[in-house]
Amino acid sequence: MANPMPARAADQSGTATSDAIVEVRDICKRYGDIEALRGINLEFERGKLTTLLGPSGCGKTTLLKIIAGLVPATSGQIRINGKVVTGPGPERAFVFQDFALMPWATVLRNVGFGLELKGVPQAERHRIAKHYIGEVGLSGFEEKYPHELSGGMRQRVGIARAFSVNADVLLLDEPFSAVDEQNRRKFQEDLLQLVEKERKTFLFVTHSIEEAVYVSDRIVLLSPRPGRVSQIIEPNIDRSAAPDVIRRDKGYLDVVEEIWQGLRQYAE
Amino acid sequence: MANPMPARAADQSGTATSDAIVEVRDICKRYGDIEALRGINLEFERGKLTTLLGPSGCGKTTLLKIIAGLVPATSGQIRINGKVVTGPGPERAFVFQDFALMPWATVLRNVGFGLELKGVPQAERHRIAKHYIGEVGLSGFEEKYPHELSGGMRQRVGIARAFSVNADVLLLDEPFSAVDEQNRRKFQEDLLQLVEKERKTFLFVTHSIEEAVYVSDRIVLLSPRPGRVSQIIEPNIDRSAAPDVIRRDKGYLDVVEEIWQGLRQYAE
Amino acid sequence: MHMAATPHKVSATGGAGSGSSTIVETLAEFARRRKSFWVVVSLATLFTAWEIAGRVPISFAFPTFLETLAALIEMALDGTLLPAYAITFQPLVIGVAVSAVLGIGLGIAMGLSDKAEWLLAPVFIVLQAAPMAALVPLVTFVYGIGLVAKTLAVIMLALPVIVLNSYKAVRHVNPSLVDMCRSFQGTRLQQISKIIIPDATPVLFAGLRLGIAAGFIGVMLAELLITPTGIGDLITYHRSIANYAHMYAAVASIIAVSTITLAALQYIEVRFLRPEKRRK
Amino acid sequence: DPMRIAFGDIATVESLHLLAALERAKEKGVDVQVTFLKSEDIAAQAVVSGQADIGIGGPYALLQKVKAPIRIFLQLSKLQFYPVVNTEFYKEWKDLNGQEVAVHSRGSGTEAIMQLMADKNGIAYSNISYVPGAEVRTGALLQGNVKATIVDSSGKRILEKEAPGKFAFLPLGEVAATDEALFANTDYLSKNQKDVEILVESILTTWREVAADPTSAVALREKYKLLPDATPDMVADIDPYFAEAAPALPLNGGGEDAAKDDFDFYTISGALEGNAADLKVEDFWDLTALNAVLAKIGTK
Amino acid sequence: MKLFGIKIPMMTSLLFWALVWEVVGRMDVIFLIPPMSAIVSAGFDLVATNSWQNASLVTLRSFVVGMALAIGVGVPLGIAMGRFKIVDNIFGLWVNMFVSAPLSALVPVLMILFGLGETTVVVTVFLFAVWIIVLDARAGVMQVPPSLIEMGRCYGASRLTIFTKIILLSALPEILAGIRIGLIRGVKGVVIGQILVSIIGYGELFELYSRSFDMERFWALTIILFAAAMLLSAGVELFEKRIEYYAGAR
Ligand SMILES: Nc1ncnc2c1ncn2[C@@H]1O[C@H](COP(=O)(O)OP(=O)(O)OP(=O)(O)O)[C@@H](O)[C@H]1O
Ligand SMILES: Nc1ncnc2c1ncn2[C@@H]1O[C@H](COP(=O)(O)OP(=O)(O)OP(=O)(O)O)[C@@H](O)[C@H]1O
Ligand SMILES: [Mg+2]
Ligand SMILES: [Mg+2]
Repeated sequence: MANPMPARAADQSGTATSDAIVEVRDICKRYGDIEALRGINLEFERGKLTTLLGPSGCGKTTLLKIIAGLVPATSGQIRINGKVVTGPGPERAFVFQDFALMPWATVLRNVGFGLELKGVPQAERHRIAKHYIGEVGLSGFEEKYPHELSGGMRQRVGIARAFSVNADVLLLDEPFSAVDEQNRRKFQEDLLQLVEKERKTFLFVTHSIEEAVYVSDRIVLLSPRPGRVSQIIEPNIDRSAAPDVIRRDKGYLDVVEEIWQGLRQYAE
Repeated sequence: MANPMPARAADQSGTATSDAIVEVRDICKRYGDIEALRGINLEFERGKLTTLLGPSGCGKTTLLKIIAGLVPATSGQIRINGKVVTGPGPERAFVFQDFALMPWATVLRNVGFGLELKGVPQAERHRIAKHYIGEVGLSGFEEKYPHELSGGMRQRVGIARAFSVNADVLLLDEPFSAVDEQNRRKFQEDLLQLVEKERKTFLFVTHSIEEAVYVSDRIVLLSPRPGRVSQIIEPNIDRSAAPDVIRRDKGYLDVVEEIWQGLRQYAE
Repeated sequence: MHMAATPHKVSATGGAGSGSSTIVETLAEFARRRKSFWVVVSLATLFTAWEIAGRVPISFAFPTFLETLAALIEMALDGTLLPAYAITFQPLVIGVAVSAVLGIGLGIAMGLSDKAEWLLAPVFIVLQAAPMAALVPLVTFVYGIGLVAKTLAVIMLALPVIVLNSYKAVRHVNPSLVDMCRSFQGTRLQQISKIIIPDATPVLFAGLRLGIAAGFIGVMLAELLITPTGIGDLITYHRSIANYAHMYAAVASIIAVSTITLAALQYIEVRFLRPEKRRK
Repeated sequence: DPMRIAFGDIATVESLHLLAALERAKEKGVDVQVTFLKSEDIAAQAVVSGQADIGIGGPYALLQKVKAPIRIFLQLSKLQFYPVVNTEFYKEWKDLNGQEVAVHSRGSGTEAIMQLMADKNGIAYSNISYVPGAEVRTGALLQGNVKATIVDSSGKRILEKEAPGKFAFLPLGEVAATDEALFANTDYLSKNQKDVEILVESILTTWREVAADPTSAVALREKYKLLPDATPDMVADIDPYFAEAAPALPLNGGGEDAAKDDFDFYTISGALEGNAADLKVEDFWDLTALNAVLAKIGTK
Repeated sequence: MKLFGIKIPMMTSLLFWALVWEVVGRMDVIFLIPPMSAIVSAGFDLVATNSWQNASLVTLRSFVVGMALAIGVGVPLGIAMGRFKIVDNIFGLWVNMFVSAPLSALVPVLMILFGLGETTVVVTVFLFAVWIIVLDARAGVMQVPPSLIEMGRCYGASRLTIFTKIILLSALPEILAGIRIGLIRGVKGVVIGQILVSIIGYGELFELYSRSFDMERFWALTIILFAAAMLLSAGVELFEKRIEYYAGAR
């Protein structure tokens, strides 16, 4: 934690810069007297799923929102595809922890909302929305309202909405935290398939070490407030294997254990 | 699931009756038109931790509350130490999912509340309460109010309160679901120590398969509504091993996988 | 309206009770199922108490319930009640409409802009907490005694309520919905029209309902304090000639009308504005 | 038991003489309790319902309708009102034909006067609006919200002071009718004859004193410490008001003659139903106390 | 709002409006709006007068008695409605109806039942304040977390103990919120009662000043009354915050 240049980051930096779609440069963030983030430098590779992991309140959400352009950084830069950005842009889409669905709109309208804001004509919008509704397994629910869906289904709507604007980078803030354990596990497996299929860049925040190790290509561990990068870990797990094989893979278990040993000191 | 006489229950029944502290006999429960539980027969051994696991809405909470005497069964009997009970009693204590702490009372008063209701004099009450506050690792927080504590700390208060009335059976309904993942993991480890030390009978409800397998002596799987006992599993894990050893134990992983395969059909 | 329909339901279901169970059981069963049963019970209790108190009598100026009912029917039939309501509703409707447009506008502006909030919120907070009734007579000095003055009295009471509720509605819009809109590069205008206003609508509407309730109070104050017109005139006139049954009938009718109006609005609100509450 | 009086107005300089008379009655051992109410009809309602013993107002319409046996027993003042028009629009009675006028309230004396004058001048108003409070009508005239109405003497003085020449006061023939009177339940009157007589006597003697010397009103205020917080403006108003009002004060408490005049006037105004000639004094008045007092102090 | 990076407290805008008032008053636009400074000085004169002190006393007395009744009746009734379905069924209609009914129309009727003078004003205060107190107390009792009650049962508490040690304390924040709104409504009630029926206390002064066009005093009295209403509610709010603190963020 006291080590700002993380152990495994070195063998990574060389390749990362080559195809980094998102670059985080010296990001600091203060909320009044609270220093939430200090000097964050990170690169996120195209087509990979990177997870931010860390104790509660370490600034994971803050960092994700800064990247999304929803919260301004106190200092530092965010570059997307090499260009400095200061606000939200079409190449990034956010998936919210509380789903952020409009309760007055149907699933179809919710999924097509990003397109609606862009002025895409209705027919086109509905075609695209329906496609992604099918993709996340919600066909037949187009005319339902969010309150008629379970937590897991609502989050799928949120993900379909993010897909439908065809952004390159998807930012997901604890997307499964409001979903119950067993559905969550199912969802993780589905997510891996989506990652495989859609070939997008994912930035993922979670509290669950197993989840992080199970789904991520790379895990960024943040230290407690003020959040700094304390370690970067690449699980290097063979994702082509069946879920139960992955979950009993030695490498997988080692990484989980390693991360847990790093984090348990911050648990109460 | 369609098999009411569970696979592994047979090798169990012989010993179970010998020292069953809680016996559940033919319990059925209807809420109006909804049949929540159908013909539940179970025995819980003294000094063991048994987990109820099953898909959402299968009646886990209902069964636990019937055992606690908080909800009347439609038919069937609950026996504690061989005696039929119909309401709450001093030999059982409940730990609530939402903690059920009195927001206007300090930790000390909350923990001592069960004793206060029994009319235990204040000095004695405080002595006992302080002892258990120490036991769950909250020494120094006696004068804090619940809203000043984190979720994990609040649940510890709830557990200390249950311990302090010196009940034989502790009923825990998803005690860690409102606690974040990393603290939850820590908590599971602490719970195992408490079980070891206090030698009480625990009935535990959870959604998390890993959690169930990690902490339980016995796992009762319930089928979806109307809830019936579909399978009883004894993980038979060596709890004297270190947590990370347990979590990579082959037996542990096999049981997790077995349960997951049984339950995944019920996920959305 | 639905109140009037209830007695039918009672007799219909009560009569159709199964033969084996006692009347008490049938009633108890019915009470469990129908809220309207209790409406009838509590109305009947009050009316009986009123009738008895009137017969005692507790005072020459206290008519019985039946006399009052007769007076109400008489006024309804001889064509004094409807025109009176037409007159009372004029300032009420205009006042509430003005308050709604102005109040929702101001409230949204205050919700969206810190400067507007700083400038206006305290004023309306004071106005809402203050006993505006004291100021109603002042209106006559400036706006005289006509429709304008009464409309103004309605506005004085309704506007602060509507403004503050609209303001609250906008301030309590789900922030993650706003973030969601921003993350899809929605413009400020889109944010307001597609997220903030729809999300605030239920609270806006609730505020409107409170505003209408305040408006009813305002119009009654105006008709009792400025000049007696409409229902206020029925009350004062019948009092001045000692037609107390008519006076009570006018008072009871305005209370009933306001209650029914508000209940109808609430029904509309749940029915049309809340998809998440609709199918329950 | 205290004598509970319901006064349908607030205490101002215009009721100074009444307040003084009540003080005198108190001196003579009558426990007078005055409640000030929003309007005359609330005061009447209070008497009808038994919440007050004696009311102040002009309750002819009520007397005819109400079931309770209420009677007037003393006249306090006669109608003293001034029809007034905004000269920009109207000059005389004829101009008001087909126009709107504002009066105090339905069935009030002010309405009766305006109706009477319309009949006399052979005109008809398009609409009569009700604006309670002479000062409100005065204010409304000054603001231009009302073009023709009827005001009291202090309103007249304000109009003359604030906008001299802008308003014209229309001529009014002889109007003799009760503006305010004391009334009570017959039961009360017969049971408390002595107290009522003391009250009547106090009022009549005070009235006579003020009529003889209008400036004595100021002295009365000082003597009984009435209206202690009146502003200088209000105090300055006392002398001119009583100078104008004194000559019209009824010094003999009205009685049968006043009742007959009232029948004529209020049947025309519509407050009373039926023929003036058919109405019986004893249905409206209880003269016992008044006659007893007049026998003692004489008539003037 | 922030100006030059400094946070300006919201209520300061009232000072700004007072300034605007002063300017408009000085310009002599309309006799209704005398300069603020004149109002303030009239206010100092006013509080020294006997009639103001008496009126305040009368008003305060009606208000306090009315509020005491409203709280004394409203809180127990609300709690009973929250606890017993049958009470809720019987009173629910009336409470919901009267909480937003135009009670001002009812005031003239009250006199017949409650007499002249202060009693009617007391009843008006009561009627204005009581319904919201009932509703909030009811809501407070109904939203006691069921798990808290089950917890009490589980540890062997009697019904009475559950009521006194759990339900009442748990409902306290809502009950207080109801009382705060009730107080504000009560102030409105006392004024409406005083100017609609018996002209006593502040009602008398209002009537007197507006009739004699004494606008300085009229506004001074208005401001005193408004300030009193605001202070009252701020006072309860402060108390509420302490309870909230001790009841935690709920
Ligand atoms: N709007 C805000 N104003 C003030 N402080 C804030 C704000 N948002 C976050 N913080 C503070 O910044 C720190 C980081 O917050 P953030 O929400 O990013 O943490 P997190 O890692 O997402 O936590 P969690 O795991 O609980 O979601 C926290 O200490 C929080 O209190
Ligand atoms: N008070 C109640 N009234 C009516 N139905 C109820 C009530 N409580 C529970 N149920 C129904 O009984 C069934 C079992 O509920 P229960 O809460 O015991 O399930 P659970 O297994 O604890 O679910 P979860 O995993 O979501 O906590 C559910 O279908 C639920 O809808
Ligand atoms: Mg977060
Ligand atoms: Mg449950």
